Amino acid sequence: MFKRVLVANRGEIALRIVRALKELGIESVVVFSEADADSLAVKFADKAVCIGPPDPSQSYLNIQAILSACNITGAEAVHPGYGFLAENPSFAELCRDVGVVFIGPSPEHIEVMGDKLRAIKAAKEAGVSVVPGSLDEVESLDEALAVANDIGYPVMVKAAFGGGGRGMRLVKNDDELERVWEAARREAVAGFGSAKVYIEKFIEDARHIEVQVIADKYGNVLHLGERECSIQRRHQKLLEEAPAAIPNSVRKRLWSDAVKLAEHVGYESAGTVEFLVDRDGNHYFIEMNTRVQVEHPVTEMITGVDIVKWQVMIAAGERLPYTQDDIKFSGWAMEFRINAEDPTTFTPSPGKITKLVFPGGPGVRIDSAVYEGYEIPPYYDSMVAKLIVHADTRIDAIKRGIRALSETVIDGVKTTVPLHLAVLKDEDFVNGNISVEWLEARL
Amino acid sequence: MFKRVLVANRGEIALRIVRALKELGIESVVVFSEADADSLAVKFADKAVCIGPPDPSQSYLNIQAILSACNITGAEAVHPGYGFLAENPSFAELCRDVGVVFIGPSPEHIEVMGDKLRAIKAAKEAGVSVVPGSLDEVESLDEALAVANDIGYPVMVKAAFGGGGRGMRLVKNDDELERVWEAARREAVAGFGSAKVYIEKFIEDARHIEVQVIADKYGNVLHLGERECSIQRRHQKLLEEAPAAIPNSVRKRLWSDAVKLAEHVGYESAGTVEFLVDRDGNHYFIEMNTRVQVEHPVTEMITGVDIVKWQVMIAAGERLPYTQDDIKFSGWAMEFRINAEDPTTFTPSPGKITKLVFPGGPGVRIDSAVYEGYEIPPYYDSMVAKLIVHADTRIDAIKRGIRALSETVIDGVKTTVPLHLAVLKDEDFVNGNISVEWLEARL
Amino acid sequence: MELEDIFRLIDAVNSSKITEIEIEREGFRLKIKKEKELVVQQAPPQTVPSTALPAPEVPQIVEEKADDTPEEAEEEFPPHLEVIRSPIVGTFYRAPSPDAPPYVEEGDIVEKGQVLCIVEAMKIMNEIESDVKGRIVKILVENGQPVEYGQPLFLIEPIP
Amino acid sequence: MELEDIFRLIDAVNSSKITEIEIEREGFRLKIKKEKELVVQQAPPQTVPSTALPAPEVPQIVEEKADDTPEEAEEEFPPHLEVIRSPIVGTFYRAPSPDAPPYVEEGDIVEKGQVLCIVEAMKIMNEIESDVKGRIVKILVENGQPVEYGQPLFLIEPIP
Repeated sequence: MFKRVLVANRGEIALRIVRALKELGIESVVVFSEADADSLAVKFADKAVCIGPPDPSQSYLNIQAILSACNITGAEAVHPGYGFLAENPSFAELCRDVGVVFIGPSPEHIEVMGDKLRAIKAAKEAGVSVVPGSLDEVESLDEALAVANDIGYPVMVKAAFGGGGRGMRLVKNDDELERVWEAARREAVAGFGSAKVYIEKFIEDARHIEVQVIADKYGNVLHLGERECSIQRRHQKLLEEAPAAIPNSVRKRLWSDAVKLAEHVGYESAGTVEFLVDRDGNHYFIEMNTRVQVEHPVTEMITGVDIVKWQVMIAAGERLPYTQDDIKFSGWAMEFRINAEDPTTFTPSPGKITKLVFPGGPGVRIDSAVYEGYEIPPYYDSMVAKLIVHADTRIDAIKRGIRALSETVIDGVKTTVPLHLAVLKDEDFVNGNISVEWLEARL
Repeated sequence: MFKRVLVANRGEIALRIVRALKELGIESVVVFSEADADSLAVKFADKAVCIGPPDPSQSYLNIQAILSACNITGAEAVHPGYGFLAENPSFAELCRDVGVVFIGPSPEHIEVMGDKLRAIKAAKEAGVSVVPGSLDEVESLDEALAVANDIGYPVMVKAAFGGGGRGMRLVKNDDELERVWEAARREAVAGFGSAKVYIEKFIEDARHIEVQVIADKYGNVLHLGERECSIQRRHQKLLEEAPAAIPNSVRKRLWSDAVKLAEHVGYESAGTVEFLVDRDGNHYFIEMNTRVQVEHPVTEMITGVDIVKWQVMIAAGERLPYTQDDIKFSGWAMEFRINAEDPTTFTPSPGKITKLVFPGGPGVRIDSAVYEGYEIPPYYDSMVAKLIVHADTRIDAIKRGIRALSETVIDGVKTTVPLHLAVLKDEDFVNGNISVEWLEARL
Repeated sequence: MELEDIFRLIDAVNSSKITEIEIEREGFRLKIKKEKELVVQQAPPQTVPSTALPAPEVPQIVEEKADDTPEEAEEEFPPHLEVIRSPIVGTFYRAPSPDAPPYVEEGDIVEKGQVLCIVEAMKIMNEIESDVKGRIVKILVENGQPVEYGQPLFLIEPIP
Repeated sequence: MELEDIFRLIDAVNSSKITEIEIEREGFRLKIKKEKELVVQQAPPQTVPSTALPAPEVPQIVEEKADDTPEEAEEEFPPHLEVIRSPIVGTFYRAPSPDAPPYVEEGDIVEKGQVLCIVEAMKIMNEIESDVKGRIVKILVENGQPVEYGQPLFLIEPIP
């Protein structure tokens, strides 16, 4: 096992990783920008190293500074969290080159899954159901029109290196496609450094459901069940649950396809295979994330498996002690992302937290790196806390969520708490009549 | 089900009950003394009624004020929590008389178990192993000497209406017994209103292990496993765990005896059957508590059963939906009572909490009614929070406990946090070599 | 104001629990602030799933700074008035029986020890007496309303 | 208000817990603000079960009020001195190679742009130059020690 691990992230996920390291008896080193000197991850880590100014490009994305921090602190491995360098294959490769263990999959896996077209090809090869579409780069407008007419409108034009809800456009007919074609390619270059785009059928009223997989270095691949992530705003997840309220037959197809893909590519570490599920229960692979997800706690709550600890242990060469049958699912969990933003306009609301009371009691988990008096810096994402609840059934989880949200006090900044309460009290949500478009249509 | 329930308590247990009521969709009414106007239970309840000045005898023990508060708010039932009126049979009876449901067992059960001699008799009748001793009131010194010599020194002289660690004296020989005899009787009158005392053999190096039982109005009695409560100071529990690190054969005897006693007396609601367990694994009934225990969360963590909700539902006439086989035990839980007191001298340390950061992350539960800026009133007990951790195994729970305690920040008052950390790092504790005398011997 | 005075003010603020002072001259304006306190607004009653998603409204948490929220608005009675409070939890009655006239009306002069009302608790009628001789300025509770311990019932202007 | 007065005000604010002052003249207006700070002491390194129960000691949480804990003691350099900080994370070397003499010693006069030391990061030697002409008052880091971003390395007294 490692003696010392460096955490190359900030906020709640940095603290989450520090907690896992402490429980594993591993010394934690947290790197931080000048804007994060007061964060709890910095306070609670065994060691903390300032690596640069607030601007992420000079701190959390500064590969040289982070590897140098590994070097001067003697950290043997680095956990990248999510965002920042977590899915940067060059970083993973550089780590390997300088002899620091990257806690995650191999650079090759990150690279394949980072290119959506290569990911789709891998999925198809593995026998996983994918979204009907070009399945390959579309290089000209003529080709685009041909593909679109073949699969039928509406279609999505997607950047090959996009993902996570960014770099895609919905197109309803030939006229629209002609109009947006060049812009889509220009945006792909600007946003992701490559003009490669492809075309997929747009799945209407789809739900976004993903499967957590975990694999060790010895070919053992397990899934930890699925997560429902359809409650989104501007393609950003806001509320997630596990399990998803879907028929068992669909659930099992998702599980099996996720494991098939991970096995096919020889994946290792934790990863997430994302699917769209249409009204009829058909499922389509869309992408695979090669890192820990923001929403990993809901899976931890229903399985009892500590995903972050297992990322570390797998990277250290440990063997998964479970077989698939050992993974038992118990109860229902929901995660509410509490962001510092206006609940109606969604503009970020950084500032000082003047009063803070988190909920507690049975079935409530808080993952947060803020405290009363903390100044939320304006340089990074606006998430201040994840509130996770767990109960026996979905309706009990909803009731517990309402209870916990209604006793959450965060003054000084506006938050998404009222939005979550409104969602939990909505009949469609309670009945599970949701899709990725549901929330925005209701706002 | 009830529409509105009154909570006749304060602090964390009042908030615990409010949370259960909210999740059950029941309106909560919290009564409070003038010293508790700022408590979270008062803030989060649907309704709050001030019932008197800080002195408990004029507020939380003021039966007339509490029943009057039920009356003016239309509360149909009252939850007494623990302490105060929770084990007062007259209060339970008066509730019945005025048509308010007392959430707990019948006045008769409270009365039997409140008189330790009647409780021991009931246990003996039920075939439950009891501590060798007089088993009945000892009225004279001669009789006392005879009993003591019969069972052998050391012995305990106990007040029949004592309990919870109060009203008992350890006696090692005839001389000591002669010396303390009158004083013990006088103290019994002064402390518990009755000179009735009895004599029990003193069990050396005993562990205090208790079994949670729960029974509905229809004769269904279940146990929810045992709790280890040997980490005590001045007979007050400080750290509890579930399960206990004892052989399965002992565990099963405890479970079976606890259920036997509850069935024998026709118990209903939640209750706790307390045993001493000696070095050889022999167990002896000592008393039964007819209320929710401070340490109930550890049982909730390993069973997933919400004990407080079930107290309410049983009082409303619901039937337990479980059989004993449905109760599954999962993992290991520990509770740390964080008291506002000097960790070396144990003198209470009331005052203002100037900085507060509770731990979070996986497997951590906080039951507390305080917040940053809260002024701990000097009138009541000194507990400010219960920190509960849950993990797969005992050693994982210890590691998680160390992690969570070390990220707990409570400034402005002294707390027992350092003491808990010292216990968790002690070899004897880690190896389970503990007894009720262990902690005090180490201090 | 002299600079010396300002230094004295700085010292005063520094060594106290005061967190903010503002002074303005001529028209004169002074503001002194002390540490913030918790303001948690009563949670709205929990109702079960409604039919439509309301435009996310009314955060149940007060967004404003704590400072200007009087924690106990009820307490802001003019200092020269005597407040008669309920010594028990119960139901407030202005008359000894439903058909009897009220003990007192606003404007009445009452003697010290004179009965002002009844607070009924658990079928026991508790007569509440005036602490002072004076004129009833305001009756603060409606007949038949529940009252809690310490709740103000009457405002009386003492008469020597 | 004279410049001297402003400096005295700056000193006063700087050396106290005051976080904000506003002054306006003529009509006169003054505002002084203080804010609280978080104090969380670094948790002691977790060591695994020791053999004996220590008399419960050293609470790992600071019990005192937040106020008197300077959050960054290192920052308290005399204001007239120039602080040369590390622009990167790395290892501090006083000389270009192990057997070469140090670039500078305390007491040396250096020119603006003169190399003071090397900070090595990932095998790259980064020469750190002086921002000013002046005298080296103090070298704050030992040769071969790791330094973080922004860490003070040298104190220099500028010379005009």
